[in-house]
Amino acid sequence: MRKMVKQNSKLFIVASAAIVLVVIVWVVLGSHRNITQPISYNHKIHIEEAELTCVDCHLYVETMPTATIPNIEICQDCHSDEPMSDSPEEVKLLKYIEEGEKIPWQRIYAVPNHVYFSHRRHVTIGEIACSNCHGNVEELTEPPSYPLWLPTMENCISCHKEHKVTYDCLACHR
Amino acid sequence: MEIKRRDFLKLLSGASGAVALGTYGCSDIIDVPEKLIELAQKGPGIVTWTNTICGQCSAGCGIKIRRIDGIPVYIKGNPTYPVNRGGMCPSGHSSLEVLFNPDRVKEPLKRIGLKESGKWDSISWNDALQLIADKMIELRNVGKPHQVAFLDGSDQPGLMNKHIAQFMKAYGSPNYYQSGQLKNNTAPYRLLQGINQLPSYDLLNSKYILSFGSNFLEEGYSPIYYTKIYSHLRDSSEHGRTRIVQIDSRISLTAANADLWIPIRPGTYGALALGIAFVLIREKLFDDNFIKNYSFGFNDWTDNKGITHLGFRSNVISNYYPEQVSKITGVPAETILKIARDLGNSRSSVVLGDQGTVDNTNGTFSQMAVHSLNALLGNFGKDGGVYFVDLPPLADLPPFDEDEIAALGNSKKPVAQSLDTNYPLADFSIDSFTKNILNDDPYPIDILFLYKGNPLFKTLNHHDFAETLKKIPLVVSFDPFITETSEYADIILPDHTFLEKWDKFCNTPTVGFTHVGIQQPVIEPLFSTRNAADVIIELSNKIDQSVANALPFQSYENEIRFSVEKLYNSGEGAIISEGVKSSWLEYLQQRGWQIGRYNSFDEFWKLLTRNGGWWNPIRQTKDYKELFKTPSGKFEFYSQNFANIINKLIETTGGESPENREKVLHSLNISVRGDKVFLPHYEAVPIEENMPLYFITFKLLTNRDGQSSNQPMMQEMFGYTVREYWNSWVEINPETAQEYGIEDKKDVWIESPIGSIKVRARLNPGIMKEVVAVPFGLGHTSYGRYAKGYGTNPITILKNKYDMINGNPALQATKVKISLAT
Amino acid sequence: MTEEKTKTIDIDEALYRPIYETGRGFYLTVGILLMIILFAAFMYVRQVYYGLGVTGMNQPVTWGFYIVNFVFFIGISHAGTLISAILRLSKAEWRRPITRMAEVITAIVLAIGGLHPIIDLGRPDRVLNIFTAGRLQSPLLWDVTSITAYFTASTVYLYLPMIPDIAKLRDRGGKLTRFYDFLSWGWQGTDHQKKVLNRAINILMVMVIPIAVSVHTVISYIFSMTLQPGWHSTIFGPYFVVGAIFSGIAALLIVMIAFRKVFHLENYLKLIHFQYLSTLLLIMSLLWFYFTFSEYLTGIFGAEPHEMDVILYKFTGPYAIFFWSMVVFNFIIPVIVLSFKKFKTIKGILFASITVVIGMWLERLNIVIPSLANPRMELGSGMYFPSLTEWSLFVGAIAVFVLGYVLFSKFFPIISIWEIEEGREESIKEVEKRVKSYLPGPAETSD
Amino acid sequence: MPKWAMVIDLDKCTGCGDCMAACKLENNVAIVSPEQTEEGRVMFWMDMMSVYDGEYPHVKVKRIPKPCFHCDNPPCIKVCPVHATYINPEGLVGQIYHRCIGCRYCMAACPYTAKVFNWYEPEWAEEFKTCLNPDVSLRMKGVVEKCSFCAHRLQVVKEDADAEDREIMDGEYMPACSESCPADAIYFGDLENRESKVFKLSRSPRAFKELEGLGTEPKVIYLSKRE
Amino acid sequence: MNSTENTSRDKIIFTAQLASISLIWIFVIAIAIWILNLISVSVDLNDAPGISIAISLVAIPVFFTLASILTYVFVGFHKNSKSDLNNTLGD
Repeated sequence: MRKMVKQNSKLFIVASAAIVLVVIVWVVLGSHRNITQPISYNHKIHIEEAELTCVDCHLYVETMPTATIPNIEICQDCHSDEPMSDSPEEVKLLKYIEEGEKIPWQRIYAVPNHVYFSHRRHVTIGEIACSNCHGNVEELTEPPSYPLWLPTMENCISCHKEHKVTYDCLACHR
Repeated sequence: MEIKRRDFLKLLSGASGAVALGTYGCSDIIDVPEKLIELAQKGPGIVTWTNTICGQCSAGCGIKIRRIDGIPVYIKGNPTYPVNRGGMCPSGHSSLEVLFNPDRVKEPLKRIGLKESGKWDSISWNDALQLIADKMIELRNVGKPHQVAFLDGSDQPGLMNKHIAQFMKAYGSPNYYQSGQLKNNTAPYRLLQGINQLPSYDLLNSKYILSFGSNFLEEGYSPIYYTKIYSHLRDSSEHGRTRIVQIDSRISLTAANADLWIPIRPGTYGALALGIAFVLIREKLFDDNFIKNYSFGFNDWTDNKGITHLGFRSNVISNYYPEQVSKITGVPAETILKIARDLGNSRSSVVLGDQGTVDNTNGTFSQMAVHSLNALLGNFGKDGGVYFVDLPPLADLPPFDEDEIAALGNSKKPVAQSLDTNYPLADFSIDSFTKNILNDDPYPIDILFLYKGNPLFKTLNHHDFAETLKKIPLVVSFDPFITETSEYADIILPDHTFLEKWDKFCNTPTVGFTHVGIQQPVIEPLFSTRNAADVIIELSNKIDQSVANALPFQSYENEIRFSVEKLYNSGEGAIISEGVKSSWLEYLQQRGWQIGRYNSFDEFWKLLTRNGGWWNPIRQTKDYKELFKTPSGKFEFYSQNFANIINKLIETTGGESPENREKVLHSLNISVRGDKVFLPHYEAVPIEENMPLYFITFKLLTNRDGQSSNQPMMQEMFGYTVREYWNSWVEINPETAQEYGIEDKKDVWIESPIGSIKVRARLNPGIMKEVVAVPFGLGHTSYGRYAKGYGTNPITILKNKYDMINGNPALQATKVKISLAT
Repeated sequence: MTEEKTKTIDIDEALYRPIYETGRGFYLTVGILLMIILFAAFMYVRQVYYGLGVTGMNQPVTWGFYIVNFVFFIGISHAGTLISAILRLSKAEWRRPITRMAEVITAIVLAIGGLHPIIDLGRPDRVLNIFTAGRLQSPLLWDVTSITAYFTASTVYLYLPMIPDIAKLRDRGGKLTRFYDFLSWGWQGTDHQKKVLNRAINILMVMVIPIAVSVHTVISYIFSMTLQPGWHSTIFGPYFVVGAIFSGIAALLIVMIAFRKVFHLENYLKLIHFQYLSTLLLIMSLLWFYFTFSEYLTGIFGAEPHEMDVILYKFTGPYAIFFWSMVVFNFIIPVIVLSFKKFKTIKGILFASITVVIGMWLERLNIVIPSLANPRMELGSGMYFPSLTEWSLFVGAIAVFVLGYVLFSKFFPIISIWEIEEGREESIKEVEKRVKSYLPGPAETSD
Repeated sequence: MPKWAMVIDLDKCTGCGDCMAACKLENNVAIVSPEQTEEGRVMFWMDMMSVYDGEYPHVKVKRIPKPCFHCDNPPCIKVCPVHATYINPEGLVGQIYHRCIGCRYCMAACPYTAKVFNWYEPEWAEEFKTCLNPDVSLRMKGVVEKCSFCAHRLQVVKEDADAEDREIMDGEYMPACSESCPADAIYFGDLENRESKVFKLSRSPRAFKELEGLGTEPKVIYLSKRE
Repeated sequence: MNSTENTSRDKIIFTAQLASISLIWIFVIAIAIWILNLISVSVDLNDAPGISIAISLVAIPVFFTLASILTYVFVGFHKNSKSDLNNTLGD
C-alpha cells in the first residue's frame, strides 16, 4: 500500500514537472516563431567579399535611434541590372528592384514602443559593438530567424547594471 | 542555423527570465514578438521642421511643423515669426486635426437631389470645372457676367483676395465680397480720419490702457501678438507698471487679466466714452495743442455759409455729464471720474475699442466716440499712441485689359451694397446681400462661389440666407469640409487644408509692423483636393482667353513668387531670422534694422520659404497730413465725410429738404437730429422692454469662429475655463440666478423674441447682473462627426439687427428671458 | 460510551439537523444566490473587458463603491474573531453558542473584503506585479500583509475549535465521513488532545486580538497616510476599529437572529444572549458617536479651509443626506431602541442592528467620497453616482457572503457542540469555583 | 545632477490655454468621448484652474495652469504599491504605464489632483493615429497617467548632449507647454544650476508654491505679486 | 469492518493531512520570502527600506507563529495516539 502511495506521488511529481517543462518550452520556443525573410540575405558575403561595413547599409546606426533595415534604394546602388552572382536570392532582389517594390523584410529585433532605445546612444556614445546584441552577424550566411538576444527589461537592466550605467525607469520608459 | 549552443542557452535564460517574472517583472514581454513587429516604427524617425503660417484663424501666426519621416506630428510657434514669436493659441495646436480630419471632403462632389439633402456623388475635377466653366461662359455670352458672385469668408489680407478680385474683375462681375468684417470695421476711422485701415496701438509704450470691450487677448485680430505684448507689459518692473482697464459686460479673458474690470450695460460703450470725454474736457486733461491745431469740430464752428455748427465740446458738456452717463451705462459716476482722471493724467495712455463696442446697432458711433478719446489725448504719431502700419512693398497683380463684356458687367451696381439708404458705409452687408438676391434686385445671381468662412453658421438671418443659397441655381463651394453653408452647394471643389497649400499673407490687422508670411505645404496633399487659387486659374483658362490673361501664372505658387519679387527688389525690411535672441521689446525698439544678405531672388525665395516670412519693423513717422485724409486735413470730431455721405443720400432720395433729410435719417434709424448726427454720439439700442436680460455672445480662443468645431481637441477644450467640454453654457451672475431660481449646471431656457435655446447654466460672478452670455462656436448642424450636435448656437436667437452705418451684425442687441428648464 | 453519545445526540439534535436534512428552501436559496453571483461575475468580466469606465467613478472621485465596500466588509469581519476572542478570554460563559457564528462571519467576509481591492484595479491582469515588484512602503501592501495575516489567523481560529465537532460528524458517519476524517486531524477526544487544543486556542486568542485591531488600523492607514482633508487624521485607527467592532456586532446579531429563526435555535440563542450583545452594541454606538464627534470637532475647531470644505460638504452638500442618515442609523436609532427595555426585543434589536450595518456602510461612504469629491485645488467638486456594475458587484458580494454562510451551515454545525457540552458538564462547577474566588473572604490558600 | 523645475509667472500668464493644447498634442493624451467628459473623465495633463475672488463688481479672476507638480516629496509615490510612480534622481516624478496596476491610490493621495486615469481604452479615429507623436507611448485602459515634464524630450536632449560630450544647456530641454506659451510665462530649467533662469526666478520675492504647508515641496513654482 | 481497507484509507487521509500542513508551511515561507524580496528591492532602489523592514519584523513572526500553532496541534493530536496506531497497524 505504502509503495503504491509512494509511486502515486512519484508519478504526480513527474507529471507536474513535465507540465511545467512543457509550459516553459512552449513559452520559450513559441515566443519566437522562426521568421523567414523574403530574401535569404548573406551577411558574410557582403562583409567579406564586398567589404561593406554595417553602417554602409544600416544607415542610421550611428546617428539615429533606429538603425533601419536597408531596402531597395540602398541595394540598387550596387545591384543594378546585371546579377553579380548566380545566387537565386539575388534574382529575387533584382526583381524587387526592377518592379520598384519594397522588400517586405520582417523585423526581428524591435523594442516595444513604450521603450526609448537608441542605437546612437549604444553604438556611438556607449561604444558597444553590434555583436553584443546581434551576435556574430558577419559570420551568418543567411539572416537570423529569431532574435539572438531578447530585449526584455531583465536583459536590459542586467547589462546596464553590469556597465554601471543608469537604470532609472525614465531613461528608457516613455 | 549557425547559432552556437552557448548563445542558445543565453537566449533560453533570457526568455525564461521573463517568464519567471523576476524582480522587475515586466509581464508584457511574454507576448512580445508579434506585438513588436506590429509596433515597430516604420522609418528611421528623421525629424524635419517646416515653417508655415497657421490658417486656423485670420491672425496668421508663424508655425513650425515637426515632421517625422515626412508626417507632421507636432506644431509649435515659429520663434522668429514677428507676429507670434513662438507663441501659439490652443486652436493652432489642433491644426493637425484639420489635416487628418476623417470628415474631409476627399474629392470633388456633386449634389444629388434637393439642396440640403446631404447626398453627394463624386465627380472628376475636370468634369466639375468644365460644368462650372460652361455655365460661366454661357452667362458671359448673354452679357450677364455680373450675375456671378463670390463670397470670400477669409478675413485675412493677403494675396488670395487680390487673386479672386482679379479673376472676378476680368470675368466681369463687381460681386466679390469678403464676408469678414475687416473692411466694415474701418468705418469709424473712415469717418473721423478718412483712413481705410484699422489702427494699431503702441501698447508697449503706454502706461494706461483703457479698453472699451476690446477683448484683444481672445477675440482680437491677433490674440497671440497681443498676448506677447501683454506678457512684456507684465514683465516690466513694478515701478511704472502699465495699468490695463477693461470695460466689458462680462469678464472676458482680457478683463480677467486687466487690473480693473468695469462692468457695463451692452450697447452703451459710446455713452461711457463721451462721459469720460466730459471729464477730460471739464478738467482740462486733454491735449490742448493737438485739439487746437489738428482737430476739426471740437468747438462750435461756423461754415462758409455762415451757419454755426455744434462742436464736440458743447455736445459732450451738455449731454454727457457723468450722472447721466452712469444712468445709461450702469457704471457709477465715481468710476467714470476716476478712470477719466487716470486716463488724462497718465502719460501716455491709449484707448481702444472693439467687440463689445462695435458689435451693436450703434457700433460705428460708439467706436467713433471711443476713438475721439484718443484725439482728446492727442494720441497720434506719438509713443504709446495710435498709429497705422504701412503696406509691404509687394507687387500688385499685373494689369490686364478687361474686355467689353467684363467692362459692362463691372459697371453694374454690386448686389450686396444697399440700394436704399441702409448701411451707407458697408463694404459688404449680408443683410442687403440676402434681401437683394431674394428680390432679384437689381438683377438675379446665377452662380455663387463660396470660399472659407461658413457664413450660414454665422449669420443672424439664417433663414433668409439659406433661402438665398437655395435660390441661386449654381452654388460652388471650395470648402474642404461639408459645412452648414456647403450643405447648400451644388458642387464642392475641396480646397487643400492650410497645411497642404501655398498662400501668402501680409499685415495682420492691428499688428504693429509690416510683415509678410508665406504659407507652404508641409505634406503632399492627402486626398484629391486642389488649392482654390489654382482652381480659379484653371477656371479662368477654361472660360476665356481674356479672363485667362488676367492671371498669367502657371500656378498660385508662381503668383506668390511674382508678388514677392518686388519685396526682394525693394531692399526694405528683412527675412525673419534667428540671430538676435534679445527680447521682443528690444526688437521693436531696434530702429537700425539691417537688411539680410541675399544675392539673388532665388536665394531670397529659398530663405523666405525656409524661415517663413518677411518683416519690416521700422515704422515710418508720418505727419498728420497722412494720418488725416479728411476734407479739413485734420481729425474731424465733426465728420464732414459723413455729412457728405448723408447729403448724397438725400440727393438720391430727391434733393435737400428737411423732409428728405428726416426720411434718410429715419431710414438709417439714427435717432438724433441736427449736427449731432455727424459727431460721435450715443445712439440708444432698440431693445424690448418686456425682456429683462441682455443677451450677448462671446468667442473663445479655442474656437474663435466656430471653425474649430470639427477638431475633437478643441471641442474637448472648448470651455476649459469653466470646465465645460463639448458643450455650450450660459454665464449668469449668481444673484441673477438666485432671482430666477437657477442653479449651477442646471439647464435653462433662454427665450428671445426670435426663439429659444436650452443651455446649461454656469454661475459666474464675472458677469453683469443684467446680462447673460453664451459662447459662440458650437451648435453645428453639419460640419462632421465632431461638430454636429454638440452645444448650442446662440446666433439662432439673436434679433436680425445690424450696425446702422456699416451693416455689421449686432451681436449684443437682443434681450431675453430665462427660466429653469424642467 | 455509546449511551452517552446517543444522549448527546438527543439533546443537541437541533444542531445536527441542518447538516443532515436538506430542504427545498436550501436549494432555492443557493440557486437564487448563485444566480446573483453569476450576474455579478458577468458584470465583473464586463468591467475587465471594457475597463473601469463602466463604473461611476470619475476624475476627482477616483475611488467609489469598491473601496467603500472593502472597508465595510473588513469592518464587518471584526464581528467574529475579535468578539469571540474577547468573550473567550474573559471566560464569559454565555459566549458558547455565539463564538462559532461570529468566527464564520470573519472568515467569509474577510475573503470577500480582501477581494475588493482587486475588483477595484484598473489592470487586474497585472495584479501579480504586487508580488513581483511590490513596495512595502505603500499602505496598500500593509493591507495585503495584514489582511492575509488576519485571514490566516481567523481561519485557524475558526478551524481549531471546530475539530472536536468535525470529529463528532465523522463519528456519526454518512457520505462525507472521509472529508470529516481528513479535517478532524485524528481527534479522539483524549485528555492530551483536549489539553493541546485548549492551549493552542488560548495562544490564538491572545494573538488574534492584536492582529484584528491592527488590521483595521491598517485599513484606516490607507486613508490617513495621505494628505487629504478628512482623511489625514490621527484618530482614524481607533475610529475605524470602533466602527468595525460596532458593525461587526450588528452583523453578528443579524446572523444570530436569522439562524435562530431558520434553524429553530431558540433553545440555544436565548434572549439573554441578545441582551448582552445589544448592550455591547449600545456601548459601541456611544463610543462610535464619541469618535465621530471628536473627529469632526478637531476638524471644525481647527477650521483649516480645506478640511472645512470637506466637513461642510458632508454636512450640507449633495451627500448630506447620507451623512445625516448615518448619524440617525448609527446613533439615534440604536440608542433609542437599545436604551429602553420596551424596544429591546428581538425584533427591536434586529431593527437596530440592520440600521447600524447600513449606517456603518454609509459611514464608509462618507469617509471615502466627500474627501475625494472636494479636491484641494480650485477644480470644482466632483460627483459620484455608482453604476449598475458597482451595485451588482455589491449585491454579488453580499450574496457570496450569504452563500458562504449557508454552505458552511450545511457542512458544519453552526453552534459549537462540544463547547456547549463542555459548558453543561464542567462550567457550572468551574464558574461556581471561579466566582467564589472573586468573592470577598479569606484568601484561599493553595490546597 | 540637475533638478528640473518649472516656474509659471502668473502675472504674465493670460490663461489662454495653449499649454493645455500643446501638451495634449505632444503627449498623445487621449480625447475621451463627450459622454465621458460629462462624467468628469476628461484628461488633461496640464489643466487650468479658475480662481474667482472678490464681490461683484470688484471681481477678479485668475486662471492658473496646473501641470503635475513633480514634488520633491511626492505623496503619490509613497503610496504606489508597485513602483509605477517614483521620483528619479533628477527630480522627475515618473509614471511607468506598463507597471501600473490601476489602483488609483496615487490619484487619491495627490493633493493637487494632477493625475488622470484611463477609464476606457483610449481611442483615436484611424486618421488621427497617423499624426500621433511616436516619441510618447500610448497608454492603455486602466492605468494612471500624468504630466511627465515631457521626459521623452529629456532622453533625446541628454543623448544629444552626450554625443557632443557637453552638459545640457539652459533652455535646451523644454516641455511642450513651456516651449509654446505665447506669454512666455512658463520657464523650465535646472534648479541646481545657479545660472539658470529658473533658479533666479525661484528666488524671486514673488515666488510661491501651491499648498506649501503640506511639505510636498512642489517643483512647479508660481510667481505672482501677492495682492 | 474491513480493517486493511480502513487503515489504507487512514493512510491516505494522513498523507493528505500532512500535505495540507506542509502547504501551510510553504505558504508561510513564501510570504516570508516575498517580504524579504520586497525589502531587497526597496534597498536596491533606495526606497525607504526602513518601513519594509519594520513590517516584515511584525508580519513574518505572526505567520510563523500561526503555522507553528497548527503544527503543534497536529503533532500534539498524533503524539498521543501514536501508540494506538502502532498497535493497530503493526508493520
